[in-house]
Amino acid sequence: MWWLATSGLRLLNPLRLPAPAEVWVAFQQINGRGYAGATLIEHALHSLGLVARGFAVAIVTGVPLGLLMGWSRRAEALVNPIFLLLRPIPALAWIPLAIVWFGLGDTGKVFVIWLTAFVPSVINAFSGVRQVDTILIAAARTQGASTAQVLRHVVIPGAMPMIFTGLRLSLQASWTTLVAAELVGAFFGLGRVLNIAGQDIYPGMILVGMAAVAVCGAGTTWLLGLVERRVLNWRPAV
Amino acid sequence: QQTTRLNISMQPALYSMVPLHLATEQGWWRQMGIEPNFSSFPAGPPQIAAAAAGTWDVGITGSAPGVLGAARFNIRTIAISNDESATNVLMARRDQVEAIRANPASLRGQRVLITVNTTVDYVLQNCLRRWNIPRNDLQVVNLNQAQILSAFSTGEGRLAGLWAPNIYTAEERMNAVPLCSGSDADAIVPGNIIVREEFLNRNPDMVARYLAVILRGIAWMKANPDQTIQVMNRFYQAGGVTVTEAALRAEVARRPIFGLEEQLRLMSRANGPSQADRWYAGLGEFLQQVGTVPTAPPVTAYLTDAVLRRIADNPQLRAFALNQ
Amino acid sequence: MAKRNFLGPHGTVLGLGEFWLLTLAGFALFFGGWSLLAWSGWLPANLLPSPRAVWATLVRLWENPFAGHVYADHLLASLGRFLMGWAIAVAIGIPLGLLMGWYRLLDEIVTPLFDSIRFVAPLAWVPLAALWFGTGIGGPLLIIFVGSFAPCVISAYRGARLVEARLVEAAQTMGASGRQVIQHVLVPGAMPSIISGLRVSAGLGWQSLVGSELIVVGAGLGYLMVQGQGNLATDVVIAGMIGIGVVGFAIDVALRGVEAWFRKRWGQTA
Amino acid sequence: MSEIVFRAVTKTFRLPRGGEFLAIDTTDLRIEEREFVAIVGPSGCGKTTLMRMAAGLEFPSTGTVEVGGKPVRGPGPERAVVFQQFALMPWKTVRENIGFGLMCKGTPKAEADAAIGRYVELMGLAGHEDSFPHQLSGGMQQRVAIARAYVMNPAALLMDEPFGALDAQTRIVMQEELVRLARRNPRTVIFITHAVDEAIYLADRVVVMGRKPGRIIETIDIKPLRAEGGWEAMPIEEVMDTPAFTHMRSRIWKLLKAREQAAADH
Amino acid sequence: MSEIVFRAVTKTFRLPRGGEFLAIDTTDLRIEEREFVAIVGPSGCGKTTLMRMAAGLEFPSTGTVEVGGKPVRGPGPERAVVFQQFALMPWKTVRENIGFGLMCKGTPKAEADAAIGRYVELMGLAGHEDSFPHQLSGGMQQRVAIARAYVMNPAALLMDEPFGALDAQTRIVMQEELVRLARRNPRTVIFITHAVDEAIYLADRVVVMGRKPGRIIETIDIKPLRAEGGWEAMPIEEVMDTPAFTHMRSRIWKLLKAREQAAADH
Ligand SMILES: Nc1ncnc2c1ncn2[C@@H]1O[C@H](COP(=O)(O)OP(=O)(O)OP(=O)(O)O)[C@@H](O)[C@H]1O
Ligand SMILES: Nc1ncnc2c1ncn2[C@@H]1O[C@H](COP(=O)(O)OP(=O)(O)OP(=O)(O)O)[C@@H](O)[C@H]1O
Ligand SMILES: [Mg+2]
Ligand SMILES: [Mg+2]
Repeated sequence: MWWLATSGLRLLNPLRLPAPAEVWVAFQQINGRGYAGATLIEHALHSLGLVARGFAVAIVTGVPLGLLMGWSRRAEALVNPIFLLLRPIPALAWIPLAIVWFGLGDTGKVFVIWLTAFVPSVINAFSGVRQVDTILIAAARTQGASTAQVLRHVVIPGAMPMIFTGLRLSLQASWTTLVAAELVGAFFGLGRVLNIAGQDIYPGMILVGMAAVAVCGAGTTWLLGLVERRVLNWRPAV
Repeated sequence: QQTTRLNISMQPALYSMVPLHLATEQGWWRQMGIEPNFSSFPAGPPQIAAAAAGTWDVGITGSAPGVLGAARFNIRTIAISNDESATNVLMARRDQVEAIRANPASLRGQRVLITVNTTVDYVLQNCLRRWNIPRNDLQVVNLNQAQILSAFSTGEGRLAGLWAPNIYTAEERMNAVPLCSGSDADAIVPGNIIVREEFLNRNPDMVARYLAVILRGIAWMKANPDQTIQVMNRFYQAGGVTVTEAALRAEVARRPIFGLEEQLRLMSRANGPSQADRWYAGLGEFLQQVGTVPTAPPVTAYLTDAVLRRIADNPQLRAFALNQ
Repeated sequence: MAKRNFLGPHGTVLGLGEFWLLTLAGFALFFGGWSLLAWSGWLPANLLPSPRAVWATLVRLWENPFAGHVYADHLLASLGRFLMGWAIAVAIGIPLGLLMGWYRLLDEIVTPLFDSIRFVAPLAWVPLAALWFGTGIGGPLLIIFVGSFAPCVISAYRGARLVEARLVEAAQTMGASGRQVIQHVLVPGAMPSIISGLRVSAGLGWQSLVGSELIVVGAGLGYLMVQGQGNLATDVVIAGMIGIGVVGFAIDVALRGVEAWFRKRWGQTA
Repeated sequence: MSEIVFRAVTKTFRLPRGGEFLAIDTTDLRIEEREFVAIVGPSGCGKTTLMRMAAGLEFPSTGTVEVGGKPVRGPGPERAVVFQQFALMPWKTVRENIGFGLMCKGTPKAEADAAIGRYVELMGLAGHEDSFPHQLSGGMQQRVAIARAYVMNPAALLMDEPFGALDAQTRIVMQEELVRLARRNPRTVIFITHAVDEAIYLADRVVVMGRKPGRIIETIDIKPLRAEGGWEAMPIEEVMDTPAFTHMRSRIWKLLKAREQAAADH
Repeated sequence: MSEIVFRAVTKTFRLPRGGEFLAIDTTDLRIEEREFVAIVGPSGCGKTTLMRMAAGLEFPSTGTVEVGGKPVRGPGPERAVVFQQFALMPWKTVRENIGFGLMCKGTPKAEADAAIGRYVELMGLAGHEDSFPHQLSGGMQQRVAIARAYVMNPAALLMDEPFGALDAQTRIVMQEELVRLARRNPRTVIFITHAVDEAIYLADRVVVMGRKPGRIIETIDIKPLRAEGGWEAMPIEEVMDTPAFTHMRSRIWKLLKAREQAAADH
């Protein structure tokens, strides 16, 4: 259909939506000669590294904060308003500050990715805790469990499915923030490819970049799914 | 007088755009029967891309987007807005500049902050050629102009590639000084007055009146330097750019603008390629080399003095353009 | 007798007084920390202006035009653009999601496409948006649309799929046609999910705004910030961020009100 | 003409992970017009599946299901279903829930309103017409579900553990109400329940099913017993004290228990 | 020493939207050591609330609850609770679920394993030690929940409709198992149920509660009846056929129904 609309019937101006052949040319160009300073694989690997780091930091910070807010209504009251206020601010808006605070190294990029990936981790860990069936907590208590034991054996495993939902969203957020993050003076990366292709108004290359991001995103999500299945092996298969 | 709507694209707070603002203040558009409808872009690439969607018919832009537009979207350049070579500059920190001048090789391995594939990147290329440093020996960091200012102010990068008015911000607030500009390195960077080819073919008269308005602005600016500073001040303010009067004066001093006669001379192909042809050829070669365009379009395909000549041949338009 | 809470948050109900006290304490901590950082001089003022400086800037921007407009006009420009793009996403996304929930085939065609595209940033669409729709209004709309479309579809789809099969069957045994099932069962059944999807989508759409304002210039909070950055005016940048944060928060609060209304009406508490 | 006839019916489910599961083995069952048949049996023996085939929500793998002499091709308003958890639409008021089927049928508003009003009255729901389901007690919700079925004036009524979600006390009240209603408006009824008491008290005939594979293991006529004992005139708790009743209950329970004990240990 | 004593207990809930709700009006109840008391009553009469106060999960608004002479200050392993929905941790295997309380207590592994093994055997769960709850039938899950309570060797057992979620057939099996277990290991037991049959069959004493406000309306001694009838030696369905049993059931049902009829129409 795409081919028909662009090349076959010329319904759409190929300058505006590139024909498949042009995308193929762009693909070959970036694979062979390279584009924006490296080949597609190199860009992708670099982006993977960035996303992995931002995502990891988001997990390590977001999930515990969400658990804490979920467990303690006081912590929730304390943190929630600020969280709600900062949450709507897009990654792009943080870039000026990220540059002045962290410079042009990878730290700034990880920071920007972390900012957006952080949010779903917190929210889902939070509601995961709130969705743990009270009766399980009560049951553990009546068996003599301490607060630490309740957290470790009931609350955290009970919240785990929601936490994983959050992680999936976090991972997605990491990828969608990549383009913004790599505005912070990247040397490599799919975000850089997209930025430069945008600057060069090179629609074929933009589509190649988008496809590469989509493939990486789907791939990492699949990996996360493997981990999830291992961790949540107690759940009936759906 | 009956006026016709004209969609004009521009970027805010640039010297090359001042005639547009001036014409509005002076009511010249109406005199030429034009009702201007401005759309304003933060940078050249979206401006050019929007042409494909038919957002605008005529406009003013930088030379890199001008060539890019020629290569991809049949954008014609009908005149030169100014010569910005002196305001596309590699800037260094004051305390480092002498050392770099003395030994450019010390730049090897250092970071340079630049907006890649633009005019200032072209300047960088020519400067490096003069210093005999291969580009790969530097870490070239791609940022937009605002980001370069932020980053450079926090100590990032050895050099910053900027164009006006950002260079003044860098000079005044970051203690930066020009190291190598386009005029130093023979990287001549004109600004383009542009039109969509299709629109030009359909409305040659309208385009001529548009250009006449701009040329009148240029003539007026040449004749009234002090008032020009005030106009610029108002224009830049509206665009959200605050620079000192000294910087405004520097703009006027460093950026030659060309009246009708000068334009005709620059573009004359009477004796082989014109002066402007040579300027654009160099830039086109650069853009091809960095991969922005697969092959540089021949200058003759997009640079045309037809509209200029049309004005020159029409006494009424000519008088108007010369601000007489 | 000592009454202890053994059930974590489920057993605790904060008094209103305590709730607000803690909320205020949270704000105080945040702004206090910020002030302290700014005041200590550890970060220079052009990197981190103090809250007071930002407040002064906000007041100044409120009264004096910056980048062509006063603050409120920037804010309204952004909001208007957002509302239009979001409305389109909702108007297309929700029906599509519902249909996907009902027609298997459509589901199988659309879902894989969706599953890959959702990783692509709205920002990456900026050049294509300019190319396809220019900048008038279409370009920005596309970007906001791209940002907020997916959650609309997914929430309507999930909602429709999660409507209890019994309700669909009950309607069928009472003689309801396909159209009647969608209208009377799927739409209201999916409503809670749709509304929470609207919250997410409004959030993401609003976040795409700054990206969209990279193509159209003239007015808008994103534009304000870009220009502020160009002047090295971090206070202006933060003032823009505050506007974005506050409006985003307000949108969310409004939608939560709608959500609560539906829940209350249909008795779906929790 | 609304007798329900299962003819050599089997039902096999394809399992999500591959493989097949025989839910109902060759089954013949004929429910006469206006007969009230209760089905009891252990969990998973296929009671619901059987009823769903009569409702047209499921189709037999082999054999045929006929209602009123015609094969069942899908759900329809002449066979009303009462589901276990009421299945009321939470977003519709009592009146709208009861009137939904009439609306689908295109009944004129005045006529529909009259019918709805009649059943609201009959089921003791007056004053709650504009309440939403969540504002009603479980018993009242169940009465709405039954009114919704009756208002369609269906030839057959299919009820899947309609009282399963009610507490014992409410349940007794509902059972008696159902008996009253069924007596006033006799219908062909399939009534599924776990509670043996309920089956004996309500039905003309009790079908006992067993599992692995699901099938009918015995059919017991209650009608004669009821007529003999004069149960119709007695409140339920007295009926349950009669020796005929308790004896019947023991008999059915023994049937079920023998099989269940084996199954529970598997 | 594990008698449970409610002394002039009332319980008022603060409602989320303001206002208060009197769930239990002044109530006195003494459950002797090793006595098996069943509580029946309509939904919402405060049965669960009463039990939760004994468990230490809720506290009386006025009055005191004492177990073994000491006021209850919180939940503890000496008062094991069996919840209606089993409340097994879905992420722990059968073995881990049963052993959870022992682990919390810090019982040495070898000793814990031995105890778990004993109850796995006793409850007929052998071979399922490493299954997750969702892989078990409802009856098996319930047996895990009971094993989990018994393994703690608690002085008191508090059960909130433990068989409510089971189908009738499984329920009978479980009731008999519970009787067997209770006989072997007598405990102080509070047993909440909706099923009057179950209460009479299992308990030494039946407490009948009423609602609005929740309170005890009658306490009925069953123990003499059981001894007299020699029920202990009979299977449940035969016990239920004895006139003493059916008479007792009618009596309790009438008590409940009179109140329920009024309540259902409100
Ligand atoms: N869609 C299906 N796919 C696969 N197996 C099914 C499906 N529906 C029902 N079954 C199986 O068929 C058997 C009979 O199910 P059915 O729901 O009819 O039992 P039931 O007698 O109504 O049980 P209960 O008393 O628990 O409601 C069960 O073993 C069930 O697991
Ligand atoms: N946390 C609470 N807040 C407010 N009201 C409550 C709370 N817990 C219980 N109630 C109310 O107290 C009353 C008694 O509740 P309880 O759960 O003890 O009843 P029950 O007899 O166990 O009913 P059921 O048989 O339905 O389980 C009910 O009306 C209930 O709504
Ligand atoms: Mg069933
Ligand atoms: Mg209860």
